[in-house]
Amino acid sequence: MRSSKECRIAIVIDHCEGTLSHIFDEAMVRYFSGLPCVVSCYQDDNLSSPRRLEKLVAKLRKGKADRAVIVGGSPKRYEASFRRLDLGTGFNPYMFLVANVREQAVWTIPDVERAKEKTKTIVAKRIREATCLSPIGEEKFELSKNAIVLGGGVVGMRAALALADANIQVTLLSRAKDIGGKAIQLTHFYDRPGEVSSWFKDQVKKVKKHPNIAVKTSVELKGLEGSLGDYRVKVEDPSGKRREVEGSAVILAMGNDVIPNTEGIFGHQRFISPPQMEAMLADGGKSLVTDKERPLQTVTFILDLVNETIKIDSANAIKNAILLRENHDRAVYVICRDVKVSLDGMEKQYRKAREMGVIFIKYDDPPKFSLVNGQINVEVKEVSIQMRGDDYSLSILSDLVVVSERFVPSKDNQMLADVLGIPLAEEGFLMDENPQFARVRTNRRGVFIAGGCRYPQTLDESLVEAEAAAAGVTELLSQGFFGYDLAVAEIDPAKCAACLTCPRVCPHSAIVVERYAEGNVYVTGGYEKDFRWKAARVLPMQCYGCGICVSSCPTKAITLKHLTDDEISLQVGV
Amino acid sequence: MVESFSPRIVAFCCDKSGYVAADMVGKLRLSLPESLDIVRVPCAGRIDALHLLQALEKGADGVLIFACHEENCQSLTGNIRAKARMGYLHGIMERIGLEKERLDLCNLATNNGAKFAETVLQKFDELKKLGPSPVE
Amino acid sequence: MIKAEQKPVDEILDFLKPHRKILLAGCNACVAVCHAGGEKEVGILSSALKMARKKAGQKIEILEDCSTRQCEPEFVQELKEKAEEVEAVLSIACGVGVQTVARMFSDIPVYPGLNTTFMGETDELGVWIERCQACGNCVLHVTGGVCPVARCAKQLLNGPCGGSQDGECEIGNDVPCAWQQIYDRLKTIGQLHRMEEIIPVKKWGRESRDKGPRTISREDLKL
Amino acid sequence: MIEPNKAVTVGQRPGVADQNVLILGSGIAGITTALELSEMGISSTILERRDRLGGQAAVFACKASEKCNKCFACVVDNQIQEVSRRSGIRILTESTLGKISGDPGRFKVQIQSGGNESRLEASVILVATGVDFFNARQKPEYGYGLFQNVITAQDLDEMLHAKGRVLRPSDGQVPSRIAFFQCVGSRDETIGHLWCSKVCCAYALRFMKAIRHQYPEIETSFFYIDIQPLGRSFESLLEACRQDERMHLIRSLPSKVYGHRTSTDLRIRFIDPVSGGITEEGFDLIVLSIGMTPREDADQVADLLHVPKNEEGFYRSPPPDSGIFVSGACKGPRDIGGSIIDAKATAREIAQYLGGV
Amino acid sequence: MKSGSNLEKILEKGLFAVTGELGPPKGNDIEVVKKKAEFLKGYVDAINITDNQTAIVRMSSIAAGALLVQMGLEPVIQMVTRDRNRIAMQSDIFGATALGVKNILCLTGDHQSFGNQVDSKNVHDMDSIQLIDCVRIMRDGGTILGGEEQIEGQIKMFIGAAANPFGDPFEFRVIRLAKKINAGVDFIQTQCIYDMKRFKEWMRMAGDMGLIEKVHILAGVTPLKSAGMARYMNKNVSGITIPDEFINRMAKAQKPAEEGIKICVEQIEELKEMDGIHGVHIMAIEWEHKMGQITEMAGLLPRPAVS
Repeated sequence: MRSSKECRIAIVIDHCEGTLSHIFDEAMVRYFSGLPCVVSCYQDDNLSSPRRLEKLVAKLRKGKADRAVIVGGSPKRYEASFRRLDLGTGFNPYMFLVANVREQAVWTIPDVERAKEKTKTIVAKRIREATCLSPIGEEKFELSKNAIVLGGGVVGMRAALALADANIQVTLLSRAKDIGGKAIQLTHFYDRPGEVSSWFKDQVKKVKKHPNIAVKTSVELKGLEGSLGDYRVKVEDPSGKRREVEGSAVILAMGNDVIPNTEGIFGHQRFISPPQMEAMLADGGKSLVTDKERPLQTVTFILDLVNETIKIDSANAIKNAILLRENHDRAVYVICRDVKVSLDGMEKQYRKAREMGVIFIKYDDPPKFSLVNGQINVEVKEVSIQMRGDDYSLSILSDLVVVSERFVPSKDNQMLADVLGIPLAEEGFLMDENPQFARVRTNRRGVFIAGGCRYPQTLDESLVEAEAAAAGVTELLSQGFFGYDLAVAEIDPAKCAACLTCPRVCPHSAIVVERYAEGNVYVTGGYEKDFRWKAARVLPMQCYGCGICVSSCPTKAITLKHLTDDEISLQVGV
Repeated sequence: MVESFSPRIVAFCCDKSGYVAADMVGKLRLSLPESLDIVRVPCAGRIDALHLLQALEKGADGVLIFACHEENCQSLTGNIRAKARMGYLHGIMERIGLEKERLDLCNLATNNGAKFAETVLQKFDELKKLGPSPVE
Repeated sequence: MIKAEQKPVDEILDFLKPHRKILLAGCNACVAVCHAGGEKEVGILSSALKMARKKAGQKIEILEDCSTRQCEPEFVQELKEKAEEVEAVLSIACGVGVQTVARMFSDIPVYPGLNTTFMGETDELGVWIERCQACGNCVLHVTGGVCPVARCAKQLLNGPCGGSQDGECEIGNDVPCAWQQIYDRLKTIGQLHRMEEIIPVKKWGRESRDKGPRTISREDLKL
Repeated sequence: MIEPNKAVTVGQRPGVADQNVLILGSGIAGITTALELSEMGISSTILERRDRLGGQAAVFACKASEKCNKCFACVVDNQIQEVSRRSGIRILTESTLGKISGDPGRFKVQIQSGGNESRLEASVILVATGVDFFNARQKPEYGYGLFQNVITAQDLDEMLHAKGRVLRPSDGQVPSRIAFFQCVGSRDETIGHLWCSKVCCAYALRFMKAIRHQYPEIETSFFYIDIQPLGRSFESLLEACRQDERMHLIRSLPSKVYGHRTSTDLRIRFIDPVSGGITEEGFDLIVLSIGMTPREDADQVADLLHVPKNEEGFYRSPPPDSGIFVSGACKGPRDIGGSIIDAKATAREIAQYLGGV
Repeated sequence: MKSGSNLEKILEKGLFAVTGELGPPKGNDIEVVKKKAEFLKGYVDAINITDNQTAIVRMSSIAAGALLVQMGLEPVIQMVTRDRNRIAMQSDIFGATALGVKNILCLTGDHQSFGNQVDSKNVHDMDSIQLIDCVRIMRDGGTILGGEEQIEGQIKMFIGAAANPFGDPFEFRVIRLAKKINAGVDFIQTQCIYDMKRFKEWMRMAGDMGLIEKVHILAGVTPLKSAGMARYMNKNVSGITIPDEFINRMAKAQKPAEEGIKICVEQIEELKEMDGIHGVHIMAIEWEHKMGQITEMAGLLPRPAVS
């Protein structure tokens, strides 16, 4: 804490449209001006309006102050605008504090006199705290307009197209031999007429034809490192040659895998998976016959045995049930725990299916299956027509039973989570659904996720996520540079014991420990610029300024520039 | 005289939830005890065990940490770390004869203004019964 | 790294009872890495001690300092003028630090704040596991990189004993059987023959603690 | 969710500076689009009918129990504060849209705000007018408006948001038995609402979990047709509700509510799946999980801006070169998270349409 | 002849040996030793005397052994490497042989945390295999460890060791037996057997490695007193797994004690037929009075007198 002689504080009083005028009478203003190191005191009616801020800037530039304490409402009201003011060389716009007397004194303490007392204590504390403010600069670095999209499925393709249209150079990496992913098995949209495959082919054509997109297929993901503006993906193509792909930002769209349910009776050839049903429908139902050409008359869809809270199987089951009734006149049963109608237009589809004779059966205890001379006997207790206690159950002799596959995270998720420091949810999908990240953002700046690798969803929902992720990347790269303020953590190499606590606790993987940190730029404690010392280093552009590393560091080697430990201790001092 | 004793509470408020809820208490014009000191930190994970003890040492009768709800933290683990540090300090406080109730944590979100005021008032009464801090 | 754990604060208060002014000296090396004695812990312990004493009615004044490494006389020397002002020193470095301070400031009592426990490896942040007993004559080449002296409850050289079951030592509480790990390691690196030969009786008296306190001296360095 | 510590110096970008996007509605979709556009250096003007920002979701209460239950209500709160601080976004409250002339890219818009009129030029108009909640009075058999202790989910939200407590409107006491009726105004042929509002099962279960956490002794019942999942965290939420012995998930909808104005023992009759017969139960608070319906003034805005509508009356995306865009719940019921990512996608389309990206 | 002990003579003659076990008192009451010895007299060829079993402080094994020698019985003293360093162990061996003890069982010993001296420091200066090697050097080489100094006198010891076929890693257990044989062990007493299938597998593997001819293997058995004891041993005693079949039989039996003895006798019958088993070691700790009944029912009597 520098000696208080050097700092010259300007008090700026905001009457917040007159609501605080009764507090800021002459006695109060005289008290403020009398506080230590206060050199000037300005009053204003409404500091949140840009016009009045210009007037204040003029006064401050003429004044002798090098820091300010704003007395008024919540810091949220002033911070964004005040930090962008140009207050001349002697006055760094970050060197100000806000005494929130409105929310913490005037509005919460009815009695005016005691509210005034409280205002005085709050301002006095801020003055004490202001002595240890330090200037914070802003930095900018060029961002090349290129991005990497991992995963060549529908989501990856849509994201690549969206980025390419915003003239960002995209490298689309896909593990499969050709782009397209699993959605190619879909034959019909469930709510819009028209074949999926035609829409699908034109998507693939657009991606392959687009000048801004470089497609690399059948590549195995080996590693991913770097930070915003400098992400490097290591891939290995079939010949074993390793290559590195550069990009300023990354979109993870590796989709999810499926595990068919084939043990026990489910291995029987009369049990098929939803994609097989799509394929059967795609060739006009020619294969809907047994080997002895007898038509497979009754088809039963079994839902909610696995992936109970994922809507994909339910939507496809209802769509295929309608097609089976409409074009192939088969008897169709749908057995599920809850019919999932929370998709656009699905309620109407559900009613249409029932009108066409599809029988929906809802269960609480899962159905049992047995083989009865070549047919599958499905025994299930319908919830609405019998009491839970009854022991008899409906039995449906079906020729074909469609059982849904289990949706599991793709195998790259674990590796990426370890490499990037992105948390996995319990089932292993990327990023728990934390509202602060609004589904597409991750805790690593510049890395976005969309589609099945986050959570398996229907085609439309995944495509919107793809576009939202593309929007995130476009935002970052649209300005051509990334500007950030240095309200971040900084590590003093002399005190760092390289104990690796900070890179482990940092939620944004913004701290690296290099063997010999070439070119570590350290400005604290008078150490010269270039420092060869094995220590941890904070990447300023990745740091969110949360300060977890500062409070975890055992040797107090890290300071948080905009809220040092001394500032907190002074705030605590009553 | 216990009536005139109004316990001094230091509230460390996470800027993403606690502090905004404190502002909301003002907007709702709910009253808060005068002896409440609000300290603004960027994240509950920023609060060092040292600061919590310093607050108690400098005569605060009670210390409250207002952190985001779990799984709703911008820094992923900020609130969980604050809770873990509080547990560690409870161990030390017990050994030096300080009641555990003098250090507490409350999870809330930006729009939990009512909960903020209720928690502070509840702690205020609890500390009134507990009496001034023995470290006085 | 040397790993240590803080003594319960009430025990520390017991042996600090007679003193009104002390120096609390931390160390920013090994004990900082295991979050027991670094500068942060100095602040926490100091605050806790002051509060306890204030509560008990006998205020205590604590000077705080944290040396880079308390096993180096030069760094301990930096504590000199503070040590002269105080009645006692509470050192929360490892056992070595406490004794260096005791040797250099021989006229005042020096108390340990930590229990130095072992030399260990970091399992995860906040969890450290014993790995080495400093027996002076390493057998790791014979046991595939897993030390029976430090990690087997009976320090056997021809394990495992009869009590090893499902990879766990007979003493339970999730202690893995070192010799099961040695067996697995040797099997994977194809050196199982090392476990078939009898390892002769260890020469404890030659290099390990049993021959008495040891010193290492390098002729090329000490002039 | 605008990333903190990012450069707040978002200057206007050359070539796009004079482009201005007019956003109708300051719900979560409108605000998010405005913020995303400002990140890309495009300024916008938000037109809001009410005197406050945030639309329907602004008064949603936080539904956390021992951990966050992902209702996104706090995110709306953050976005509202962020948008009022961000320069480059002009906000006109208590104002409505007058006449519109000009062609795509050069719209001239006339705005009435509180009596006086103003004119505005906009290159793009974004319709983010959101939805209305179903007026539960249209289902008289549930007695909303008749019995004080029958409230809608919106009332419960406002009560929790303002007071942080659940109280019976009739006597202000904490209830002991609460019932949640699902699909009120959704999936209902009698009033022609043949759609599922997607969010009601999720918010009702979150309410129950939050209330059970705050008042451990309250009994709660959940009357539903089919439980509709929403988002990934729904699986653990549903699992927790099924295991909670004081939460009864009953797969049938009650026919009628019997009681008098201030009765704290409202009787309902329903077919109980366990016993199979008609059973009657008493509750002292009944919450109607009301669904979403298109805004009543949806038709005027649609005709004014030639926005096409689907059968249910929600908007469909207009042709891409029309200079008119639609985003958020006005396109169909969706949750706050859904509106946010839809708004991000629309913001990117607008930026691309303006060609300045 | 290695030590000329009765046990050695019987085994060398290829007769089926029977050894018992006696737990010395937790004090110096000689009568306890005498009473237990009387129960075993005539039913066994040699009597094991435990050495602070499960780390519980008891009379020293050598002292009790000497008492047995006075009574004309043949002790097998046990020595755990947990409690003594190499100096104490070698001097104790001098003493034991001087007092007429001719058989020794070299054991590692249970961890002190099982016993009533939990805070004690364990020694483990040597482990069981190194102890076998040491006794062999003293007997055949006539010198103490380190090889130079000649022993004043002759060390006549019949060396034994334990083996636990039920410990992990299972494949290694036979290799460990081989190591003990290379170290110079003469006879092996196994851990008490309940999982017969796994024991047979162990014996087969030992046979494949040609170990059966190189050492006398005595199979260990312990009669179960009650279902509770069975469950306790299964869970807490290290290295013992009792199949559910036995636990259920004990639980169903009206008189569990009788059932326990019946099971033990069945096991002994089965062990007698197995080739490579040169005897049985009956550990009836605190049930010494049943030895007569067990050996009688198993047809092991009368014990042969060999000169």
